[in-house]
Amino acid sequence: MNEVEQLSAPLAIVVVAAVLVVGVYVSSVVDVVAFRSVAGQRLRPGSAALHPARVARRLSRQQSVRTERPDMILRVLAPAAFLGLAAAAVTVIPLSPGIVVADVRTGIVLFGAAQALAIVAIFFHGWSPNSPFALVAGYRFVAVALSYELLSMFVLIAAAIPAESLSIGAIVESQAGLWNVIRQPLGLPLFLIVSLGVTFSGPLDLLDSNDLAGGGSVEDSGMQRLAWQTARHAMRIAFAACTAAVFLGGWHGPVLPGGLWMALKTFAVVALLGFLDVFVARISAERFVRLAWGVLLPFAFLNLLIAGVGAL
Amino acid sequence: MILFALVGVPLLAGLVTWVVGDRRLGVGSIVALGGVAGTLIVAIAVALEQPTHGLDWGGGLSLTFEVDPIARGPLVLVPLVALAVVVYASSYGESLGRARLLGLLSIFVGVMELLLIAGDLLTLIMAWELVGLVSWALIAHHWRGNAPADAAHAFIVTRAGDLGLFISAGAVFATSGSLQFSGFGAFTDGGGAAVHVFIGGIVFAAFTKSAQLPFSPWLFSAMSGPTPASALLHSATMVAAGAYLLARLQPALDSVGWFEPLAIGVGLTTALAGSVVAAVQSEPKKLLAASTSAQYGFMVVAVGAGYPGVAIAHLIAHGVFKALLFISAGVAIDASGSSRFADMRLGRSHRTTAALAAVGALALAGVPPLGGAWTKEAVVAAAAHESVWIGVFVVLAGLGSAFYATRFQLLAFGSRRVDELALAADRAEDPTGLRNRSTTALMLLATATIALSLLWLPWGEEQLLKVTGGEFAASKLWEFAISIVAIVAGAGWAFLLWRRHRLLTPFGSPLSSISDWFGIPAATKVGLVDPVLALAGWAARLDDRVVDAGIGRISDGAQATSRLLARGDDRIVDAGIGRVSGGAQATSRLLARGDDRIVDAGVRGTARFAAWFSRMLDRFAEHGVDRAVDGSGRLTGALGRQSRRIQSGQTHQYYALIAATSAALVLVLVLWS
Amino acid sequence: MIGTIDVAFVVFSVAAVASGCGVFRVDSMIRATYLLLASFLNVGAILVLLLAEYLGVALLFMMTAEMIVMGLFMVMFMMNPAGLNPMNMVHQPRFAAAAGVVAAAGVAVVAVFADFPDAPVDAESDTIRELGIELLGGSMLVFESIGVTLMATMVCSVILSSATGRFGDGYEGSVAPALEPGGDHRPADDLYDPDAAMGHSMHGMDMGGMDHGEMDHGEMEHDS
Amino acid sequence: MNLMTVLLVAAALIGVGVWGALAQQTFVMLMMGIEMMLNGVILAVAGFWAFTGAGLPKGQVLVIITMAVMAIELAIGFALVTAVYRARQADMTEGIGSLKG
Repeated sequence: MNEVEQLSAPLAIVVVAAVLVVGVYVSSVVDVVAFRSVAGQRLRPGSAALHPARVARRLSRQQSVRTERPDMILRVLAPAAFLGLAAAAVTVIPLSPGIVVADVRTGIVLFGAAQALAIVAIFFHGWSPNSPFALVAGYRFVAVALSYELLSMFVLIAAAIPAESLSIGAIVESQAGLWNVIRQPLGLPLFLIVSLGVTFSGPLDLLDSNDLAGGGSVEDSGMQRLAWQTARHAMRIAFAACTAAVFLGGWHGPVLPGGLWMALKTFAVVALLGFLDVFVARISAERFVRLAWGVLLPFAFLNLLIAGVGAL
Repeated sequence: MILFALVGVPLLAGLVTWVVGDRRLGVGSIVALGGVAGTLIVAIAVALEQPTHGLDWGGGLSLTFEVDPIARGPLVLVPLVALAVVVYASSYGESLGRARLLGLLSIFVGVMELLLIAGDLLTLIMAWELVGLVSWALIAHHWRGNAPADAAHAFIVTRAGDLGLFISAGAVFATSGSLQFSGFGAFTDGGGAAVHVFIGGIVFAAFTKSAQLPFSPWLFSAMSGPTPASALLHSATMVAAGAYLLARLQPALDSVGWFEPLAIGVGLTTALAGSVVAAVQSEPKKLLAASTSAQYGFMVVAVGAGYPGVAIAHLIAHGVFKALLFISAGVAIDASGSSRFADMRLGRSHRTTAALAAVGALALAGVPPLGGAWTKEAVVAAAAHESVWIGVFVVLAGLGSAFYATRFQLLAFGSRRVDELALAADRAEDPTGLRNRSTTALMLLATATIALSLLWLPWGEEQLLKVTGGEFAASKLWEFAISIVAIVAGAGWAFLLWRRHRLLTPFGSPLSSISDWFGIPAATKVGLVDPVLALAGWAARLDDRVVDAGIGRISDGAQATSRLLARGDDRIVDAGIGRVSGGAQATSRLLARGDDRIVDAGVRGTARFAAWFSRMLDRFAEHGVDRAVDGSGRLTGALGRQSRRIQSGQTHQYYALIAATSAALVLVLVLWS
Repeated sequence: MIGTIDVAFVVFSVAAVASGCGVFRVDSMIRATYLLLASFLNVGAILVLLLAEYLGVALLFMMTAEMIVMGLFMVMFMMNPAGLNPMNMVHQPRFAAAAGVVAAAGVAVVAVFADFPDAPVDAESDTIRELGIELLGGSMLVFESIGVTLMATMVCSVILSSATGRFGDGYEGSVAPALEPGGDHRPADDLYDPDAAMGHSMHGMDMGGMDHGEMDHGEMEHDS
Repeated sequence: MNLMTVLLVAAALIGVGVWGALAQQTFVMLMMGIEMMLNGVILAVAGFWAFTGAGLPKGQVLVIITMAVMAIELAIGFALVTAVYRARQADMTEGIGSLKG
C-alpha cells in the first residue's frame, strides 16, 4: 500500500465527518424501518426517513436529568470517546481504491485497539451516572465483552494472514481474486457477533436493554442520550465498513466504481446489523459467556488454522 | 512426511482412544489396533527406503530424524509386538480404564519409534524422557494399590539414569557444538576428558534403562503394572532403549579402552545374576522380569565384544518371544486367579495357551532350531571371539536361561498331579472371555518366533546381516556343542527337580534375598528413591515456619542465656561471697573462743572487722557483679527484641527494606566501578 | 530545532507522567485504574513515535484489555468505588515518596550522565516486518518459551484462584485478618460476624485456624 | 526527542511506580504500582532500541518479553489476591501478618 496518497488533514476531517454523518443517519433510518416492520406498523417511507431528525430535534430540546453525584468527567467523556473511537476506526479503512484517510501499517491492529477502548468507553457510560441499573448494565457488558475481545483479534489477524500485511488496504487488495468471506468462511459470522456486541444490539443487547429499564442509558436524556445514540450508530458504521473491507472484498466489484461498491457493501452490512438488532432475541449474559469461551473461541482458532494452512 | 506418520499415527490413535474413553470401548480398541497396524505398515515402508529429515529449531539447535541401518529391525519389531499386545490388552482386566491403557500403549509405540529414528542427541533425549514418562503412566495404571509407589520407584531410578544423557549431551555440545550422532565418531576420536564424560553418561543411561546391575530391580517394581504394559515394556520398548542406544553408538563408544571390559563385565554379571534370581522366583512375572535383565545382559556383552549387529538380532528375537511369554503368564494369572506358581500348572485346562507358551519357553531356553537359539549362539560366538572364558561364562548363563525357561513352562503350564485335577477342572471353564483374544495374540507372536528360525538357513542369516547391518562372529563347532550340552543340562536339571516336586523351591526354602536381587532394591530405595521422595515431601512442607522462626528463636535464646547468666551469678557468686563471710565469722568466733583471757578486745575487733569487711564485700561485690551480668543480659535481650521487630510480617515494610537495600546496592556498584 | 514529533513527544510524556501520578492520588479506584490505562496509552503513543509502531499499538490494545480486567477486580476488592466519600488508602507515605524520588533520580542520573552509543534506527526500515521475522526466526525459542510460560501462568492462576481446590473448598481453614495492623489473626469464629467475613465464611468453620492446611500437607506426604 | 529525554520520562514513570507500590495499602493498587514501573521499563527499553540499537529487532523482542512479564504479573497477582482473600479474608497488606517473627 505504498502508492496510496494520504489525504491532506482538512480534507481528511471533511471525509470522515461526511462518512459518519451520512452513515449515522442511514443507520438510524434502518433502525426505524426494522423496528416498524417487526412491530407490524404501516411503513411510510417519508416519515421513516424523517423520523431520526424528529427524534434528534425532540431530544435536543429536552431538559437533561441530573443524578446524585455522578462521575461528571466520565459522564461527559463516555459518548465523546465512543464517537471519537468510531471516527478513529473509520480513518484506517480504505474507502475506495487509493483513498484512505490514514494509511497506517498496523491498521487492523489499530482497529482492534479502538474496539477494545470502545469497551472502556461503554463501561464509563454505565459507570458514570452513579445509578444502580446503569452500573449493573455496565458490569454485565464488560463481563461479556471480555469474552469476545479475543475473538475479534483472532479473526482480524486471520484475515491479515493472506495479505501478509497488517494494513487494511493490503488486505482489501489481497481479496482481488477471492473474498475473505469465502477464503475464511468462519471469519464473517464471528466478526458480525463482535459487531453486535460492541454496538450492544440484538442478541447481545446487554447495555441499554429493556430488562434493566434502559440499562446504561436509564439516566440519560436530552443531549446526553442523543450523543450516545449518535456514537452508537457511528460505531456500527465503523464496524460495517471494516466488515465490508476485510471480508467482503472492499472496493472490488464489477462495473461500478470502487467507492460505490464499498458504500453498497457497507450499507448491506448496516442493514443486516439493524435487522438482526430487532429480529434476534436477547441471550442471557452467562449463557453467552459460556458459548463464547467454549464454542466461538475454538472456532476462531480453527479459522486461524484455516488461514495459516491457506497461507502455506 | 512418512517419518512424521511413523510417530504421529500411533500418537494420534492413542490420544483418540483415550479421549473416546471407556464408554465406546469398541471404537477405541479398533482405533488403537488400526493405529498400531498402520504404524507397522509405515515402519516397514520406512525400513525399506531409509528417509532422513531435519527440523531446524532455531538457536543453533535442530532435530534430526534418520533411519540408521541398525534401527530397521527394531523399527518393525516395536509395532509388531505392540499389535499382539494391544490385541491382548483389548480384553485384559476390568473394562474400567481400559481405554487409557490402550491409548497409552499406542502412544508408547509412537514415542519408541521416535526414539528409534532419532538422529541426534536432543531428539533422543526427548524421546527417552517420553518413554520413561509413558512407562510410568502405564505402571501406575491401577492407581489404587501400591502401583503408584512402584511406578515412582521405577521412574526415579530411570530418571537418575537419564541424567547421564544430559551430562553427555552437555559434554559433547560444549566440545564439538553439535549433537548429531554422525559427528560422534570424530568427536570421540578427538579424545580428551570430555570424551570420557560423554561415554560415561551414555553408558550410565543405557545401563539404567535396560536394567543392568545394579539397576536391575526397578524391573520388579515395574511388575505392578498391568500385564500388557509389562509385555510391551520388557520386550520391545522401554528396556530395549538402553541396548539399542549402546548398539547404535557402539563405534563411538568403543574408542575408549574401558568401555569394552565394563560392558562385558556388567553384561555377564547381569546375565548370571539374572539367571540365579529367575531360578528361584515364585511368581511367573518376576521370573520373566529377571530373565529380561539376563537377556539384555547378553546384548550388552555382544555390544561390548564389538558386535552391535548381534545385539540387535538378539533384541529382535528376544522381543518376540518375551512378549509371548509375558502374555501367556498374564493368561495363567487370570485363569488361576493368583500371581504365584503354586496355584497354577494349567497344562490340562489351557492346552492351547500351554502349547503356545512352550514355543516361547523353548526360544528362551535357546533350543535350536528357534530364532532365539541362533541369536544366543551368535552372542556366544561373539563373546568367545573376544576371549574363550567369556564365551564359557555366556554358555553358563545360557544354562541358567535354559533352567528357568523350563521352570517357567513346567510350573505355569505343567500338568497337575492327579489329586489336583479336580481343582484344575473347575478352573478350566473360567468365565473370563479372555482366552480367545489372548490366543490370537499368542498365535501371532508364536508364528513370529517360529518364523525367526529361518535364521538357521544361510538365506535368513544374510537377510539378518542385511537388516542389522553388522557382521557376525564365525561360530565354531565346539562352542555350539558345549552350549547345546549346557542347554540340555539346564533343562534336564529342571525336569529332575520337577519329578521330585522340588522345582517350586529349587534350592530348598525360598531364598528371599536372592529372589529379591540380593537386596539391591533395599540399597537403591535407601540410596536413591527415598531421598528423592523425602526431598519432594520436604519441599512440599517447607513454609514460613522455617523462614521466620529464625530471628525470633535467636532473640529468645539471647534472653534465655542472659537470664541464665543472671541466675548463675545469683547462685554462684553471691553464694561464694556469703560463704567467705560466713567462714570469716566462724574463724573469728573460733579464735575468740580459743582464747578469752588473752587480749580479746583485739580479737573481737578482728572478728568484728572481719564480719564488717565480709558484709561490705558481700554488699558491694554482689551489687557490682550482679549489675554487670544483668545489664549484659538485658542488652542481649533488647537486641533480640529489636531485631525481632524487623520481622513485622508487614509486606509493605518488607518492600521498603528491599527498596532501600537495592538502592544501597546500586550505589555500591556505581561507586565500585 | 523542534519538530512536530518533539511536540507530540512532550505532550504524550507529560500526559503519561501526570496520569501516572493521578493513579495514586485519586480516591476512586475506577478512576485510578483508567488513569493507569491512560498512562499506558500515552507510552504506547511514544513507542509509535519511536518507530516501534507495532509494539505501540500492541501495548494499546493489550493494556486496554488488561485494565478492563483490573477494573473488575478493583471493584471486587473495592474500598471506595466512586470516590463518594474521602478516604486514605496509603501507609508509610513519606518514605514511599522519598523512595520514589530516589529511584527516579537514580535513573535520571544515568540518563543524563551516562553516554550511550548513538545508533538510531533508520526511519525507512520496516520495523514490523523485521520484528515478525525475528520472532519466528532467530528468537523462535524465546517466543515459544514466552508462550509456554503464559500457558503455565493460566493454569497456575486458575488453580490458585479456584474456589474448590485439590484439597477441597478454598475457604477451608480461612482465618480472619488482624484487627490492628500487624497483630495476630483472630480466631475463626470471628468470621461468623458478617462484616468481617463478608458472608463468605460458611465453609470450613469446623476446623479452626490453619491446622486443616497442615493436615492436607500430611496427606500429601503420605501420597508421595 | 532523544535518548536522554526518553530515559528521563521513563525515570519519572519508574519513580511514580515505586512510590505507588510502597505507599498503597490495597494489593491491587500495589500491583498497579508495579505495572507502572514496568511501564517505565518498556519505555526505556524502546528508547534504547530506537537510539542505540541500530534497529536491531532483538530490542523489540525484549519489549515483548516485558509485556509478557506484565501479563504474568497481573494474572498471578490477581490469583494470589483471590487466594489470600479466601484464606485470610484480607484485601490489604496489613491484613496478613503470617511472616511475623
